[in-house]
Amino acid sequence: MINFSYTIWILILPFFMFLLLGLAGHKLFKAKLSGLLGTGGLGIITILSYITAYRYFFVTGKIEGAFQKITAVNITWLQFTDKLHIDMGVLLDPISVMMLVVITTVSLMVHIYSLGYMKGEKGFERFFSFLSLFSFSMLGLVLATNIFQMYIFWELVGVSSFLLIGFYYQKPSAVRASKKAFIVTRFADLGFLIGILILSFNTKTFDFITLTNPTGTAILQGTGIGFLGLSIMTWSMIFVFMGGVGKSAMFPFHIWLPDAMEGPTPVSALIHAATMVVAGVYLVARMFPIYAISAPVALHVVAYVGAFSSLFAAIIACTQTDIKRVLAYSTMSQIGMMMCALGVASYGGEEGLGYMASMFHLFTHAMFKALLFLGAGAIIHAVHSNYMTDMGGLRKYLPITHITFLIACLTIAGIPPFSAFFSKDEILTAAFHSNKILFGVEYAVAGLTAFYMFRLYFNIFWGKDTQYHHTPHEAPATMTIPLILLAIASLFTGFIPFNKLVTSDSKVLESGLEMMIAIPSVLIGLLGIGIAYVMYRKETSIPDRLATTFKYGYKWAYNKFYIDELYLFVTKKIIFRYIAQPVAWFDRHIVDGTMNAIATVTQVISFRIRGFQSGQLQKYAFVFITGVIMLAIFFIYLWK
Amino acid sequence: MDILSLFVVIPVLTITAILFLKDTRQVRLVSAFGMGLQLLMAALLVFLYLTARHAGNSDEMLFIRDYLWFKSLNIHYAVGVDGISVAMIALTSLVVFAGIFASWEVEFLRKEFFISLILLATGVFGFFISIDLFTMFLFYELAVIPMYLLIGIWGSGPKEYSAMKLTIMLMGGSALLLVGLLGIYFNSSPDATKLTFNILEISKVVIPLPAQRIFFPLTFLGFGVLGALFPFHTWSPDGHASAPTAVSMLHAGVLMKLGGYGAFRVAIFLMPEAAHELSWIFIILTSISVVYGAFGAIAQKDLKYINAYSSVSHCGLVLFAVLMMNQTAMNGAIIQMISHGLMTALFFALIGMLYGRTHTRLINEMGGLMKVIPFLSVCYVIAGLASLGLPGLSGFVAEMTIFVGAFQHHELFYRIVTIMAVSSIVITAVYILRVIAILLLGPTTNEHFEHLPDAKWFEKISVITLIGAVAAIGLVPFWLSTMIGTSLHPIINKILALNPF
Amino acid sequence: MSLGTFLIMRHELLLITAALLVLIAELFWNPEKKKGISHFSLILFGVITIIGFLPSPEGSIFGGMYVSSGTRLLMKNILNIGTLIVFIQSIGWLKKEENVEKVSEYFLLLISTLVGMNFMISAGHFLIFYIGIELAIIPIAALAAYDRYKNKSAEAGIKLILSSALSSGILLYGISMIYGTTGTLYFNEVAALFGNTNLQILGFIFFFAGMAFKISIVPFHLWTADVYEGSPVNITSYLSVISKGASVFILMIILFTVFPVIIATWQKTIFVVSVLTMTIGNLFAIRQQNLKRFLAFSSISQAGYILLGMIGGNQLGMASIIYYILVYVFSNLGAFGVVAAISNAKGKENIDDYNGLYHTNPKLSLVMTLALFSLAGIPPVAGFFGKFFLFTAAAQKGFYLLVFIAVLNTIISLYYYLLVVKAMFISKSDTPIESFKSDISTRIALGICIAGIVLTGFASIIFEVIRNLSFGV
Amino acid sequence: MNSGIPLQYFLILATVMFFTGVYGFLTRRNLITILMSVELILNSVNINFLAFNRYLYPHKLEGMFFSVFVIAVAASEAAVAIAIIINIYRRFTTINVEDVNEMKF
Repeated sequence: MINFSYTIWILILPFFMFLLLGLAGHKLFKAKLSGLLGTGGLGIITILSYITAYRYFFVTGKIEGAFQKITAVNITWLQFTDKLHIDMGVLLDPISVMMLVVITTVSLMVHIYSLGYMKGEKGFERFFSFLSLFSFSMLGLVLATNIFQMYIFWELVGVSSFLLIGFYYQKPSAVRASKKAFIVTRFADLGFLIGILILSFNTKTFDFITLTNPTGTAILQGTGIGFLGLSIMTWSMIFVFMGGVGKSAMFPFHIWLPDAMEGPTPVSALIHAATMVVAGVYLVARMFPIYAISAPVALHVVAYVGAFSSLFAAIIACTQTDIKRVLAYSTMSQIGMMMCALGVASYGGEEGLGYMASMFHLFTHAMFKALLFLGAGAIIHAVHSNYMTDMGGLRKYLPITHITFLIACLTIAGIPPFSAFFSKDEILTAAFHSNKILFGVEYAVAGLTAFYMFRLYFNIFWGKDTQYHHTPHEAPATMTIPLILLAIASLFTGFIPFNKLVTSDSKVLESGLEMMIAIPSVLIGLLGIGIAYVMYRKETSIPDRLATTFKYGYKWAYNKFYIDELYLFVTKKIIFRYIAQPVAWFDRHIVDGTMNAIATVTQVISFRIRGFQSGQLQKYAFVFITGVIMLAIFFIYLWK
Repeated sequence: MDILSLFVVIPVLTITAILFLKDTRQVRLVSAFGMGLQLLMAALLVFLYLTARHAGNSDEMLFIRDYLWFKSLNIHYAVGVDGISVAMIALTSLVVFAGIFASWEVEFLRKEFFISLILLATGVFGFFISIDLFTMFLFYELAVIPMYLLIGIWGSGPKEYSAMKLTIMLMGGSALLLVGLLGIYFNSSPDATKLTFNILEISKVVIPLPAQRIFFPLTFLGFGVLGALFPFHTWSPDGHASAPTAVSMLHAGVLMKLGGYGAFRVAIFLMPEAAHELSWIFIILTSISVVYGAFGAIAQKDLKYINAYSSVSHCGLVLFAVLMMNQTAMNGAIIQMISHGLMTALFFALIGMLYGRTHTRLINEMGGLMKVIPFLSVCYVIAGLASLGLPGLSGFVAEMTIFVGAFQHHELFYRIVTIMAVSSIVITAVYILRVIAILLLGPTTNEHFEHLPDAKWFEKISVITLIGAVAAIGLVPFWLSTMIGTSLHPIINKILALNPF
Repeated sequence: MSLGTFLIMRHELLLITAALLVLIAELFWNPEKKKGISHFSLILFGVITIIGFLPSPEGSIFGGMYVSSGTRLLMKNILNIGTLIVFIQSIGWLKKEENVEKVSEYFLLLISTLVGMNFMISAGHFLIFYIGIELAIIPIAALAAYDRYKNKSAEAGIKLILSSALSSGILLYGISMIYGTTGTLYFNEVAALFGNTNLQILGFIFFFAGMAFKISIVPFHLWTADVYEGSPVNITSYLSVISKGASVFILMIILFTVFPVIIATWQKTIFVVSVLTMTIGNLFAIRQQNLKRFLAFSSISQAGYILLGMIGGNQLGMASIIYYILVYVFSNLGAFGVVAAISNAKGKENIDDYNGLYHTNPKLSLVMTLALFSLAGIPPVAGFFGKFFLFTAAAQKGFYLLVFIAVLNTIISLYYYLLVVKAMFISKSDTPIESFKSDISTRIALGICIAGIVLTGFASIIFEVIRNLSFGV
Repeated sequence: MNSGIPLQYFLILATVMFFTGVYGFLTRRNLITILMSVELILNSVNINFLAFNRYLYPHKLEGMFFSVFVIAVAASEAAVAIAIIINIYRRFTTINVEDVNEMKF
């Protein structure tokens, strides 16, 4: 058994970088140095992660044919009761180690990329300090040994996301977006927290290993007690999933994600494409035994929410013109697929294919989506616009970006041999064997994905020849190197044998390509590309005509089905106007009014009774005599 | 002279020293020195306490000193501390210390200001070290009265009205309290031979249930008024809004904690049966406080009002947790008191500093301050994040302990109410972010704000002290939680013994 | 019965001697020397006060008509202290042009009333009690009308004398019924023979009403405000503190020793009137502008609180009342002392006039604040302890509701006391009372008051001594 | 009984006198008359004392003595009162009680 306790440094180092750069960054170092410090720090962490991954997967992780859950470090951080305590620690198992690799890789790429992208921006060191904070939180999240630690880091990634979206804090739209992101996810986290509370009440533990032990007792707690027809465990898992829905931008909590694109593009790549948004998927995967064994209904919820979101987002993505927003919806759609895959899986054996597929797709998605965003960043960097209407024919100016972007597009479209072909294929297979409706949805999504991605691609790199104020030029090496590296990753990660590494019960899962599924999925991908080619390769009027033909459908999709407006209506009109303001009014006028009224009444009485003190001696005497008589009557006849 | 009495003696000596100063410029130095000494004393106390506990001293209270005062009524001047009081004392000394620096620039009647401020602190310290109900009550009232002058003289806005309202309502609370305390006193001995005010002694007897049913609500409400229990919280927004910076800090940060501490130490500890029986009523009130305060804060425009309502919500949580009557929730309640004390003091300090620069407290008149005064703005953001319960800062630790604890309650009703209370964290996020977004972020709206100076050295001392404490609790809550937790054992054991759940 | 037994009456004898000496001085001293008459009286009285504290024999003479005991001596001493403070406070006022002629009258009359009060307190028989009470009140009526050239003063005098005559009549009527039903006027014999018949209760109520008038308990209080406002400030303070204190003492003694049989009845009576007294007194006080009138109503509500100590009929109650009166002497005289100082120096008596007083006369304001806080029962000053003990005494007998009402009333009273504090500290004024230096006697008097206000509370020994002496009537 | 007139008669007389006095006190406007009403009250008390003493407790003279003192005190009271009334007349130029109300409320 190798001692993994050094993994704690994976957490400590970025936190230290955050403090160093955040507190002293602008004083001690020049901007460039702090960037290098941040990147260097992350580089060390990346190396550590790779070493860990290697040692875990290939040296010691496996015992009796199954990967073990290894608690590398565990320190009690806060004690609630004898059994309930929050620990801070590092839990190594296949998914956390895989996530470790994903996060550090993408994060390192983004760090390097940012050195170029953010050059000269005010608050350079602040940016890197926030990035370190994010890395810290995200790593903490995936390495969490218990659900409460996960919740803590869950909140922390939320806040680092908030800080990074609002990085350009003088830009009102960025401020709005960051606020929105935080509050929406916070609302979802409320569900998460409630879920944790219910779960811990029933199982009396936070610890993942105890909780998710498929043969343990914790997993069986609360499965019998019913509320509205569902068991308590189901409810708690639905609540927990609510947190995942928020963080992973699933319907109906997806509204923050497109707006979050206000943040700097590397941030979008890192947080809102590759890592943080898949936390929801990771959460479900982490709790998967419970979902699968004790709360299958909740797992169905996961599947349907995922499937619906993926379709919903894909449709919207087809109509958007802001390239980052298209990518954002694409992210949402892909994550929906992962969720769906998790939802159709069950614990162990062949039925666990969905779980593996989901994790596989998570992995590949991180690579190609980061690539897409970074590529988009390079484009925006060159064109100074987010809108594809301002672009066209950029392949001549940005050759490296063009190639890497194309690779990414092919990957996401599921064209072999690119990585997503394999992972998406597994997802479709899993869905096919479990639920035909979901399979249909995902199949359609695959086609739509290919369509909108190539719509994007053709619009940017081909299409009309736009005249630019400044001739766009290729990005510096700090930006292109990550692009190339990620492109390579997109190309080859598909060949990683995930079925041997990451499975629902940590045992090897025999699976291969099912041609029954693979061929149609490639075909629909090609179909999507073809349609996009026809419509957007050259400037044509087809899109406009289509838009007018499906006028209402297009309008609804373009306006994102008015979900934003619905939220606005609920928050501004209902909550603010019909709850908060009335509460404030009630407080001022009724509650406070009562207190003031007591004072006023006292004053009024005081004024009214002043007549007794008339200054007339005889009236005084009259009161005196009356008082005596009243007392006499009272005590002799009434109350003796 | 025992160490605990020093906590009362040092402020009194400081006041005396200030009284004899001729030069008003030295006043604040003397105050800062006195309160700095107090802070050191608090640190020393924490150290001594932990050492004593470590050495295996398992008495309920440590450093007990008992002087007979009024023999015929068996009134003692009795002091003693357990982990909870030690924590509260540490909190108080921190906030007072920060408060002195936050009011560095008070010009008008400076001497009187610092005297009143320290007098207020004296009352609070005295309250926390007392284990005799009489002295406790004495110090409680002593703490309330300087508020009137502090708000009335150095306040702003409708200060006279606010000061009067605050004083009268708090005294109203103490009226209820007094009756409750007398009731406890006359039931403190089964055969009425050895009546006592001593908390430890009373806790050993069982007050008859009929008496508890009368005196528990009185005592709890009495302290509840100070803890801003709905619907007796309305002194808080007005009072805070009108009070000068340091007073808001002390008041929200420390004085309101007297309510929670008292409710816990007196009402529930001494009358657990009635507490158990009647807690549902107050649970409803407190959960209304929690949610209602948060909603109230959303609609406000004045920074201090926002914070005042937020205090209503957070302090409601304290009482809420105390009423859950289990180890974890009570532990959370105490941490919440400390955490909220620090956070809200920080908030008020910052608001005061912002007000000193912009001369407005209305959020829609400000904007984009982050660019102009980054230090203060960042501190404000930190305070906000602490307030909305961000992990790593104290608010999270407190709230989570409360929620987890409250949710362990065996009755479904309490768990459902807990979920209601939990929902406040979202509302909190809404109003905090709303303020941060409007106030600090975005473009600078007013050209007068372009050249505002950032924090001065004394302001930095004040703010950094508090932030340091907030972060320390947030990052390493274990020692605090354990210190409080072990002190809770005897209390919980008493409750458990009497109410077999 | 030797002459020595008369020494039991030491307080009264000394006071009578003093009165005579003042009279002789007035008669025989030449005009030049007469200027020293106030100092002469003051020193004389100071000596008497000190002698009062010397150990004294206890017992009764005149067949039990006159009783002396530790408690009663203590009461007399408290009254002596209060009177001494009043005397010191009035030195400056007596030097005024219009008063120079009447200095000896002032002392003579006040000492006479004090003699009356002492007799009243030492009474073991209704006759002594009656003579004492009349001796205590009639000269005050004359003093109330002391300012011959002021309408208000004359009005105060006539209101006091006529009201008190009526109340005496009713009191006597009550006594006559008691006499008629028991056949005796000795306290101890009445106590033994008292039953619970309607006539006796009627007699008791008449008696109680007569006493309630002296203590100004609602609804027998209406004279109070007018008389307090009209009289010279020093007389008002004497009236509100010493006279009221003495009446409280004797009412308490009589209730506890003469009427224990009908304790249920008088507890109910006191319950009702104390609630009325506190509430009405407070409600009137809220609106007052004239400080003397303000303090008059405040003293009415104070009487209501004092009744709380009586209601239990217990030893603690007696101790707390005596203690409270002591505290009240210092607090109220402190407040009146400031009012008198300002009234005499600047002729201003309204709360509005006090606006911004702290900025011009900080020391006076502080004294006033402390005195008011003591009256309101705010720690750490003595009033807090006094009130606490009173409430404890009532609570001991289970009168929690009454205690609750009383505490609520203290909040109202705190409100109006704070109004004065507000005027002094917070309100701004265009024409504040100018800074002035009050004379030495005022300062000494106020110093004594402050010392009393601060120390009486903390020094538990005082309360313990009182407690040990109580019930030794 | 040693007299033909029963005790009750005296008591009734005293009561009537008492209430006459009270009535006079409440209704008469002249200060002197009011003073006289007070005397009526006091004298009714005297009658009570004397009658009780004579009829019920003839062997002790407490009632007698009491009434003597009441008379004496009443006289001094009247003296002071009249002195003040004279002063009132000087200041207000009237002795109508209703006009003597500078202070109220």
